[in-house]
Order: sequence, then structure tokens, then C-alpha cells
Amino acid sequence: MDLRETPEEAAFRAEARAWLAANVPTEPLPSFDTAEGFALHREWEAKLYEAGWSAVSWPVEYGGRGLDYLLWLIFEEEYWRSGAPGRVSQNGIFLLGPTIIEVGTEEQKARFLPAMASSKEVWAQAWSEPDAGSDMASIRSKGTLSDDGTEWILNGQKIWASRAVWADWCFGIFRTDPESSRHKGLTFILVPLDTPGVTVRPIAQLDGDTGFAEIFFDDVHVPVENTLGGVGRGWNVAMATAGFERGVSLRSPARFNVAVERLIELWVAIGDPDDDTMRDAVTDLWMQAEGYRLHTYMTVTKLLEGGTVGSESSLNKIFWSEMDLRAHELALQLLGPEAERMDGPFESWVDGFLFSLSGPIYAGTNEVQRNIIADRVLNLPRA
Amino acid sequence: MDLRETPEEAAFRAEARAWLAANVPTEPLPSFDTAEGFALHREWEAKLYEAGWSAVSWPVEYGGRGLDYLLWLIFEEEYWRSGAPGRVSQNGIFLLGPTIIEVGTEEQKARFLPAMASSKEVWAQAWSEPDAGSDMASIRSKGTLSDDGTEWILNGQKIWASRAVWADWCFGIFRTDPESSRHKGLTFILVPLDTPGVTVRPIAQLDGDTGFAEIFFDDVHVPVENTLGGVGRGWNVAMATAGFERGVSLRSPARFNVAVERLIELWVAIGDPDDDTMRDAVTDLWMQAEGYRLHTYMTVTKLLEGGTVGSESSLNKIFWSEMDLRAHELALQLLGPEAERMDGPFESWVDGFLFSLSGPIYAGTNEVQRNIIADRVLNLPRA
Amino acid sequence: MQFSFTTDQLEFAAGLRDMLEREFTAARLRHVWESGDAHDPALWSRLAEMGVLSMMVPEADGGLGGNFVDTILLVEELGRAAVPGPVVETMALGALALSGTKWAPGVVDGSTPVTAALLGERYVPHAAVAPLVLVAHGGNVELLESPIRSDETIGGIDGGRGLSTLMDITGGTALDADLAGLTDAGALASAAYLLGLSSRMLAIAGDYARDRRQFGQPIGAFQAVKHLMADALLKVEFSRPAIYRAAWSFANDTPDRGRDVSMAKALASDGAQKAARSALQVHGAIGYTWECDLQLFMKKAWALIPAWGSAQHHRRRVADAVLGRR
Amino acid sequence: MQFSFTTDQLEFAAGLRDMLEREFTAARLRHVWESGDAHDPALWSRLAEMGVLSMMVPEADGGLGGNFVDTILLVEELGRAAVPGPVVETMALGALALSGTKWAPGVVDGSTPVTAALLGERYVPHAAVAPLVLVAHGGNVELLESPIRSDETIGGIDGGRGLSTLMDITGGTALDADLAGLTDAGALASAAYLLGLSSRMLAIAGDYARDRRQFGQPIGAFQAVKHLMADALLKVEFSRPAIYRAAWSFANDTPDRGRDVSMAKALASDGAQKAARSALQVHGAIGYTWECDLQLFMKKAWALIPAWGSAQHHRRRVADAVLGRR
Repeated sequence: MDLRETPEEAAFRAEARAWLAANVPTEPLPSFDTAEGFALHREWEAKLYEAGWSAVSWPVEYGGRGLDYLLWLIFEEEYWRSGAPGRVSQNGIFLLGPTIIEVGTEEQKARFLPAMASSKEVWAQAWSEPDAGSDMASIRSKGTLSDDGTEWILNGQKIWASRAVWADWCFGIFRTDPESSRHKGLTFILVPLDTPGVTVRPIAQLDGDTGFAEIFFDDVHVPVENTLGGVGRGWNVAMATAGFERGVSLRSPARFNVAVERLIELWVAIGDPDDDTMRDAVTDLWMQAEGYRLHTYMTVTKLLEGGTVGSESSLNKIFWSEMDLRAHELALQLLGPEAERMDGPFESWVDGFLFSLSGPIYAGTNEVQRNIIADRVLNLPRA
Repeated sequence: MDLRETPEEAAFRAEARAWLAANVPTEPLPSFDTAEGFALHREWEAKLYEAGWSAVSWPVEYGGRGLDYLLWLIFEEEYWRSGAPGRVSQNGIFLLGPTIIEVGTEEQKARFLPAMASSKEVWAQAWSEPDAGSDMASIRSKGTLSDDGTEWILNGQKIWASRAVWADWCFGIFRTDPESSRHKGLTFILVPLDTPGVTVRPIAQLDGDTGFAEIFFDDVHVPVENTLGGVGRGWNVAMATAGFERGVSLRSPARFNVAVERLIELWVAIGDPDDDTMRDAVTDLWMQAEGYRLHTYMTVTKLLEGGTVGSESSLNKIFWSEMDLRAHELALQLLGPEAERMDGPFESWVDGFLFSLSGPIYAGTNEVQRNIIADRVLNLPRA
Repeated sequence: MQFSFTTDQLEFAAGLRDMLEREFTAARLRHVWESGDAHDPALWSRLAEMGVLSMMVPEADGGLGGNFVDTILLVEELGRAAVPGPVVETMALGALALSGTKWAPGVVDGSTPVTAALLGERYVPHAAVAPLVLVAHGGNVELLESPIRSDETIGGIDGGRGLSTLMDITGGTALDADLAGLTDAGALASAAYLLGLSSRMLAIAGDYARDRRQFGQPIGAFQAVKHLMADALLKVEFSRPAIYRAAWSFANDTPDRGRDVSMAKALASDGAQKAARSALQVHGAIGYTWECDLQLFMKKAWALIPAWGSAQHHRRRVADAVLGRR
Repeated sequence: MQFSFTTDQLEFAAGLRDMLEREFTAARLRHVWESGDAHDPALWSRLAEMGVLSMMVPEADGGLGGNFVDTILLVEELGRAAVPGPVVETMALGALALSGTKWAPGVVDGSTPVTAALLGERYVPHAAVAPLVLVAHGGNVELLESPIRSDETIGGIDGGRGLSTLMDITGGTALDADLAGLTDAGALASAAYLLGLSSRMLAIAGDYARDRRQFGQPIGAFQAVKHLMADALLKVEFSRPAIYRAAWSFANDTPDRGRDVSMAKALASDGAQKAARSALQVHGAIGYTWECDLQLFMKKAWALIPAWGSAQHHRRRVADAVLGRR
């Protein structure tokens, strides 16, 4: 155990910090769930990519820097601390990308990864369906092989597809064996959203922005080369993706460390410094964010030493989503009636509160995560 | 709505207060889960009975005062505020007694109620069995009618029978129809604990006291007259008892109001008065205890106006048990390392903490109560 | 000691609930929000006609002459329907502050909704639709007629509250009204309104949990959903008697009025926070959408929770009363 | 940056766990409690023999010369087995305070267990079995040999801690030891011990939930039980890295040592409180009995949670470090 930064790590941190200080937009960009904001975020990501910061943990040949996850964590710390924009490329770079790197063919890697890293192609996820939410294994969207065996013909409907309104591609799982049920007979397929037969219907969120959408597939033809990880193996590929998502990449610790720092600043600015109750609550949150950071460093060290992230990644997802919600609830408590205003000086806290409410729901509800922990970590009997 | 005390109520309160001030033992009695303490508590209850305070809401002819539940609540307030001993007669006077008054025969009322009110006969409850805890309907203890139809012959085992170690009688439900299952075919039967074939095995609690016991029935003969509420109606009779228990009589609000007052005194004595966190926590508890008192007054007014207490009584049980535990956790937090000592000046708080831990378990676990609320109050679908 | 409502009180409230269920559906509420009006004049007239708005206006002014106990269930019903516009301000504060003045009839007939900015609010709700605004000046209560608002549009979280900034709060008419009483009235009416909102949110979540199926059964059959909702119900139901008691303390001007009102608002705010959170979680992603009706009720709750003093503000006021001031 | 243990460290801990699982069963622990000895000399010798007690004793004194990172997993394992007697005090405080003195060999060979009363404790744990007591005098650390105890029996909640009152804490030998360092060592070792206890309580509850059947299935199949235990596990598992990190900060005497130790103890105490509460609830009535092993672990936790500073004490120390002193 050595918790000091190595000279290499410190140098990398300094380099990242310097670049970000010089390049991060001085004004916050509009939400990437608006047309204008999406375009501006795409521009920002292109700039990141040009400078080699878009996907630092990816292999160099696909647009990354080939760095290990520890350095990635350091980059994330600097990234969030610098006030840089949220990553519109999240679904691609942190979710699909690592899956392609793990199970994709060489052709797929070359075809998809650089365009993903540069945000020339922004990805939407398309997991859920109207009747397959928490119960994701009940997927009904179908993929049928064309007579000549060269294409998938997709039919069905996906929902809660984040970024789908302005994205270029989506990935999801489809039932390719019509005789199958539950986790079997599913295939992971990549679909360009401009393919004929694809209809995207934006869904307005609580705040009115369209951060997600329904995607309708009506005889959509895509090449079989768009299959990721093998026909019938869709569930396993999706679970690998989701496991990595919850375990490490979806929410790196830095954004919570930064959120707590901002909460402390807000408290100093408008709160009562002698209020023990708020002081204790803020301290608890600081410890949670710090605990999450430490937990992630332990996980990443384990990965670097050849270990794997298993079902215990479900612990992470519950932890950060509840911590984030609590941080925003406290901020709103500090703001009092000011929090009623959606477009004022504290807009980011109010927006953040609404977004934090989705944390216990997306990427598998916390109820589903608790079941997973109970079943696979605590080895309790299945119902 | 009129929340003032009527002259009649005020006079009754004054009378109770005066009697208690003159008669409550100045030193706390030993725990009634010890032989010595049980005897002393029985003496105290006899004294209460002589003065007409043992069961104020019962009809006069059975040893009560025939007062309404509002006056009973007032008596309870004065009783707990006076520092009077806990009621060793609890199972009888507040649980079985009201059930006998409701469904018992005239003979049963005359036979059992006065002896119960005077604590000549102290009652144990005998609901649970080793395989029928939360799942109480899976009761297996059997009652078989003797050939001449005059006696029940009881066989089986009950567990967690509170007060059974030193009590005189117990009540419980037995499967009297061997063909039946679940809630059917059960009969509510009253059993003298000195009947041949009854064996009581004390069970030591966390604190070492034997507040409950196992009761083994080995060809125990009791007269069929000991049936309460009709053969095969045991489940309904038991549920009526349990409903009343949770809804009103098991934990009248005053003991929590008094516990919070004592917590405030403890805080004033040893805590930091400027600690907002403790101040807020104590205030929350005060509001909870006050809220429970108000809730009970609403329920009792409803009863007096001809209403009934339904499944919403499950709300009460969760509420007071969690409030009581929280109050004791806060007390232990104030005590710090002093709380490690079991026999010191703060013994009552440490004992109280251990006892409060049983609150979310006994009289139907809070998990079972939440199911009941969900199913019967919120009308959610059964699993 | 009698802790219940009269048949008249219960029937009036039931009548109001029936009317709102029939006439003021969630679709109509959504229309008010989406139109940007933050007010429904036709509904307002209907409420005036039923006597809801004038319950606390003295008979001498043409009102029903009721007290807060007569009124509390009505406000709860308005909350259950998330009725937009200055209902709390008009029914509780307007009725109290304007009694005996020339403005009282406008409360009764619904022609002049009243709003209030008594706590130094930066953004005043309903000032766009209420021609009368109660403001505080040096501890006294004054009435502004036709206040001048800033032109700036302020986006509030609740589409039924229409926030404005007042450009000038001087030059009002002094009223013979007790500022502390009015702020307590605002807190208490908000508490009752929140209670209604909480019940509605749990009802919406219950409907969804009965209807939505996953893993081959309605999600309401899962213990996780059952227990989440049971815990929320517990919090809401134990705020209820505190709110009703505070109405009695207000109506009878007892020495504990301030403490009781603060307890009511603290518990109602906490209950609504929990009800909103639980109802959303039961819904999952659909609850997070603009098209789901739940959002209309959650956002109203989030606006009212900090209004008229947060839970923490009121908890500290209870602490001062129960434990002595720090 | 490398946040993991070495193979040696992991294997030593695994060896200790194996030994304790085989030799120090819950039945043997119960026997120690019920005998009133609050100590198990045979086990103590075994721990000495394995080098557990002397891990932090310098090699010059015949110890293994390890630091707190080498030791933390061992203390965790002792907690998992709820080993009675002054393990925390001897292994962490005795080893640090007595290094280079004539008493160090007695720590190594197990002949002189050490206990401590450095925070002005009214009741001193283990003083009946430990001939050496570390006490604080005017900010300095002194050693009492063969302390005189009050004859009065003090009943503690934990049958493995044997409380005494010391009659006289003067006349000790001054040691060249840092009081703040020792109290941090006590807090940190307690945190690791609590982590072990928490894991054990959850393991016991898991066994029961797999075994116990109600409503035709193991109770662990019910979501209410699953989620209760998952939430407790969450709290415990997120305290773990904080405890390991504090061991590193201690071993390297970093500027953040105090903050990190306090964070560790605060989270470990809260985690143990939750684990005990949840494990008991999973058991129901059986968990409330003397005969159920769970009680041995819960009571040890309840004794250690306030020891060496409560969660609140340590939370405030973190606050001072992170937010500045009030």
C-alpha cells in the first residue's frame, strides 16, 4: 500500500490541469439535452480529442493515451475540478467503448472507436423497453436475419434512450431467437439512428429538456457486422457493459468530491457557519465522497493487479446516487425559497437536484441493485 | 373539535395525580422479569386495583371504573408521569381483557376479569411457535376434543411467551381442526400454567433476564369452557386482540412523552445545550411523541364516536417502536462510554435501549406491519 | 376533549373534493401550467361560488365566518388537487388581514385574489394574477394595490405559482392586522395544502404500482415497493393530527399557537418531501417525465416545502418553545 | 498510488482467520463471557506465538517491526472473532508506547497484556487482567504497574472487556510516548475491530436468513430482508477503505493522520451500529436471546462504538479539519 502519488502520476496531473485551465470554456455551456448545447458539447469533445484527453484509458491506436485506470481517475479529478462541461459522449466513451475494446472485432474497433473518441459519432443507449424496465430480461424488440444472412431486420421499441434525440448511433439488445425467453437468445446490435425505419420520439424530462427518447424500429436493416460480441450473447455483453458502468466508469468519484466542495462554498456564502446540524451533514457528505473516492482507488488497484469487478459494483451505484441526491437536498435546504426559481443565480443547484433524483432510477433502479447485492454478494436465496 | 380538557376530565386527572403521588413506590421496583420483581409488581398492581385504578376503562362490575378511553388516556398520562412501575399485568389487562369483554361469555367475564384486574392471576401470551413467527398462520400446536367433549387436550409448543416464567395463566391459539390449514380451524384457548403436562422453559434475553419462555404442552387437559370466542374462530379473535393491541392499548402515548421528557433532562444534565444537532434530534423526538399523542387522541375520539380501529393500527406500532429506539439511541449517544456500564447510575437507559430493540420485533415485526399497511391501507396487490 | 370534525365540516370538504375531482382534473391543471397563466379564473369563480374562498371571512363582510378548523380540510382538498393560484394567501391571509375593509368583498366574490410577501421574499408568488399584495413594513402589515412588477420573467419550479419581483413595496395602505398571526396563517395553510399534495402523490403512486407489471406481477406486490410506500404513508399520516391541532390552536389563539403551527409545517414539509421522493421512485423513469402527472404535484410540493419557513426553520421554533431559546 | 495489501499481509491475516475459526469458536467466546474472566489466556499465548501481538513492536524489542498497515487486517480478524481481552490496547498502544522499554518483551511473549485509560475514562476496560495500564497525566503518558482496582464489581455490556475503576492513577512511570498518537491508535484499532465485528454480524444474519423459513421460503428470499442487509453491507463496505487509508496515514505519519483516523472511527462506528441493528432485525426474537451467538458480537460493538471517541466526536474532528474550526 502506498497512497502517495508517484512522480509520473503527479506529472500527468499537472499536465492535465494546465491544459484544462487553458482550454475549459469560461462560461458553462447550455444543457446538452438542447440542440444548441448538444452541438457545443460536441465541439468541446472534439477539442478534447484533438489534445488527446477524450479517452485517456483507451489504446493509443483508437484515439486514447493507453493510460491505466489510476491515471484515468487522476484525469477525471482534474476534469471535474476544472469546471469542464459534462460529457455528452458518456454512453460511448465510458460504456460502449470499453465493451468494444473487450469483445469487439478488430474491424469494429477501428470503425467505431476513433469516431467515438472524437465525438464525430455520439452514441445513445437503448436498453429499456416499455415492458422491460427493471425487468430487463423481458425484452421483446426483435432482430431477424435477412434471407441472405447479411442483415439484421429490427422491429420494436426502446425507451429511456439517453442522448437519442441528437445522437448518431445507438446500441441495444434485441431478441434474435424468437423461440427464446428471458436472458437467452438476445443479441447486442449497433444501429445508426439515420437508418430508414428508425423513428426517434423525444421525451421531455421533469425540467422540460429532452434528455431521453423513445426509439421505434420499423423494419430497420443493419449489417450483421454490427453485431457486438456474438449472436445470442447479448445479455452477457450488456451485463459486462452495465457492470463496468456501475463499478467504475459511470460516475468517477471526482464529480462528487467537486459537488461537495461546491456545497461547502455555498454554505460559506449563504449558510450559518455555527449551525452544527448543517455542519455535521456537510461533514457526512464530505466523508461519503471521500469514502467513495477511496473505494474506487481500491477497486482500480485491484483491477490493475489482475482482479475483476463483480457484483459488488452494485454497491457503488446505490452509494453515489444516494450521496448525490443528499448533497442536492442539502443545497436546496440552504437555498430556501430561492430554490423555487429555475433560471436564477442558483440554477445549477436546482437543475442538479432534479437530475440527482434520476440517480436512484437510471442504470438499474436502486431496488434492483439491492436485489443483486443480496443475491450475489450476500448470497441470500433467490425469491 | 375541542382540544380543551372538560371539567370532568380535569377533575379526573387531578384525582389520579393525587393518588399516584401518594402511592407510587419511591424507589423503582426490580425488573418484573425476576422472581422478586414479579412478586413486588403483583403487590403494586393489587394496590392499584384496591384503589380502582387497575383497569379504569373496564366495566365497574369486573373491577374497572367504566370510564371512556379518553379518560383512560388521561390516566395513562398521569401514571407514566408519576414514575409508577411498568404493568406486569399488561398481557391481561390491555390485551386479553378487552377481548374477553368483547367476545367472552358472561361466565368468562365473571371468572377471569376481576382476578385479572387485581393481578391475582397474571397472564402470559402464547402466540408464536418455533415455526410460526412472522408467519403466525402456520400454527401447529393442536387442541383435540376429549371423547366426552368436555375437555381440550393440548399438545405442542409455544415460544416467546412474555411473562410466562412467573405467570398463572396463558392464552393462545391452537389448531383444533387437524384437517385445516393457515388461518382456519384455529381456536383461542385459555390455559392455567399449573395444569399437568405444561412445562415452562425460561428463555434468557439479551440482558440475562427471563422475560419470555417456551411453553410445552404435553397432553394438557383444559375444560372446553376455556374456549374464547367460539371453536374455529381463533384467528379472528386473535386478530381482534392484536388490532386493539397495536392500535391503542399496547403503548399508550404517555410513556413516550415521558421518555422524551427524561431524555431532555438527561441532555440538560450532561449534554451540550448549544449542540444544534442534538437539539434538532431531541426536538424531532418531541414532535414524534407529541404527534403520536395527537394521533391517539384522534383515534380514540373516532372510537368514542362509533368508529373502529382498522389496519391503520399497524401504522402506530411501527411509529412508536422506531421512536422509542431512536430516543434510546440518542440517550446512549449522550452517555458515551458510560453506556457501557449495565449496573450504574444510568442503568435504566441502558436497559431501556436493550428493551427498545425488541420493539420493532414483538407484537408482529415491523416488516409484517409494513406489509399489512401496504396491503390493507394502501391497497397494493398481494404478492 | 374531542378531536374530530363536525359533520358539516366533513361534508363541505367532501363536496369540494367531489367538485375538484370532476371539474379540476390533472389535465386541466396541466393546461394551466402549460398556458403560462399560473391561475385558473374559472375555477377561482367556482371556488368563490362554493364559499371556499370566503370561509374565514367574517359574516359581516359577507363571508361564512368560519375559523381555521372550518377551513383546514378545505385547504387540504385544494392541495390534493394542486389548485393553482393564490389560494393559501387569499383564503387564510386575505380573509384575516382584510376583514372589515373595503377589500373583503373582493375576497368573497373572487374578484380580487390576494397574495403576500411578508417574509422579505425576493420572488413573490402569484403577484401577476393577484391585484392585492400584503407586504410587511417595519413589523406592520400593508396592502399594495396593483403592484408594479418587474418585466423580467422568472421561471419557477411550480407552474401554478407565477413568480414576480415587485419593483416598489412602499406606498401601501396600513392594515390593522397582526404580522405574526398572518405568517402563522401562511405556514399553517401551506401545511394543510402539503398534506393534501402528499396524499395525492401517494394515491398516484399506488395507482401506478397496481397497474404497472414487471417480472410477471404488479410492482406493488414487491416488498420493496410496499415498504417504501408504507414508510411514506407513516410520515404523512403522523403529520395529519399535528396540522389539525394547529388549526384548533390558531382558531382559539392558544398560547401554544406558534409552536403548534411550526410543528405542523415542519412535519408537513418533511412528509411531502418523503411522499414526493417515494412516489417518484415507485414510478421509475416514467415519473421523471413531463408527461407524467406526478410532476405537477411534486413540483408544487418542492415550491411549498421552503415557503413560509422551511422544516428546519420551524423545527427550531418548536425547539425554542419546548427547550427554551438558545 | 497503490491501494492494496501485500501478499504477506493478506496471508498473515488469512492464517489468523483460519486459526480463530478453528480454535476460537463462538462457543469458546461464550465460555469466556460466562466464566466472568473477560479474557482467554490460552488464546492470548496463541496470539503471541503467532506474532499477532508483536506485529507493531520494533524488531529491536523482539517484535515483528510492522506498521499499522501490517497490523490493520489482523485487528479486523480479531474483531471478526470478537476476541476478548485487551487486544486493541496491547497490539496498538502497548506496542507503540513501550517500545524500547523493559516492558516490550512482555507484549511480545504475551506475558503482560496492556490496557489504557488515556481519555479520563471512569471505567477502565481490561484492568483486571492487564498488569500494565497506560494513563495520561498532564498531557504525558505514564505506565502504572499492577494498578489497584476498586473491589466493586462493574457490570459491563460486553463480557469480554471486564470494567474496573482504578483507585489511584498517580505514581506511574513516565514514558516517551505521544499521547495524541496513542489515542489515534486506539481509535483506529477500534475502527478495524468494529469492521471485523460488522462483517461477522452480517455473516451470522446471512446464515440465519438462508436457514430460517417462514411463509414457505427462506426469509432471505424476502425483499425486506434482502434490502435491509444490502443497506447495512453498503455502510460497512464503504467504511472499509477509510479504515485502511487511516492505517496508511498513521504508518506514514501524514499531516492528515488525525482527520483520517477520525473518519475511520466515525464510519466504523456508524457501520457497526447499522450492522447490529439489521442483524438483530433479521433474526427477530431469537436474536434477542442470550443463547443466540449474535448477542456476543452486538454487545462488543455497543461497547466499542463509544470507546475512543464516539462517531459524533470524530465527525466533529473531521469537520474541524475539513471546514475549519468553529
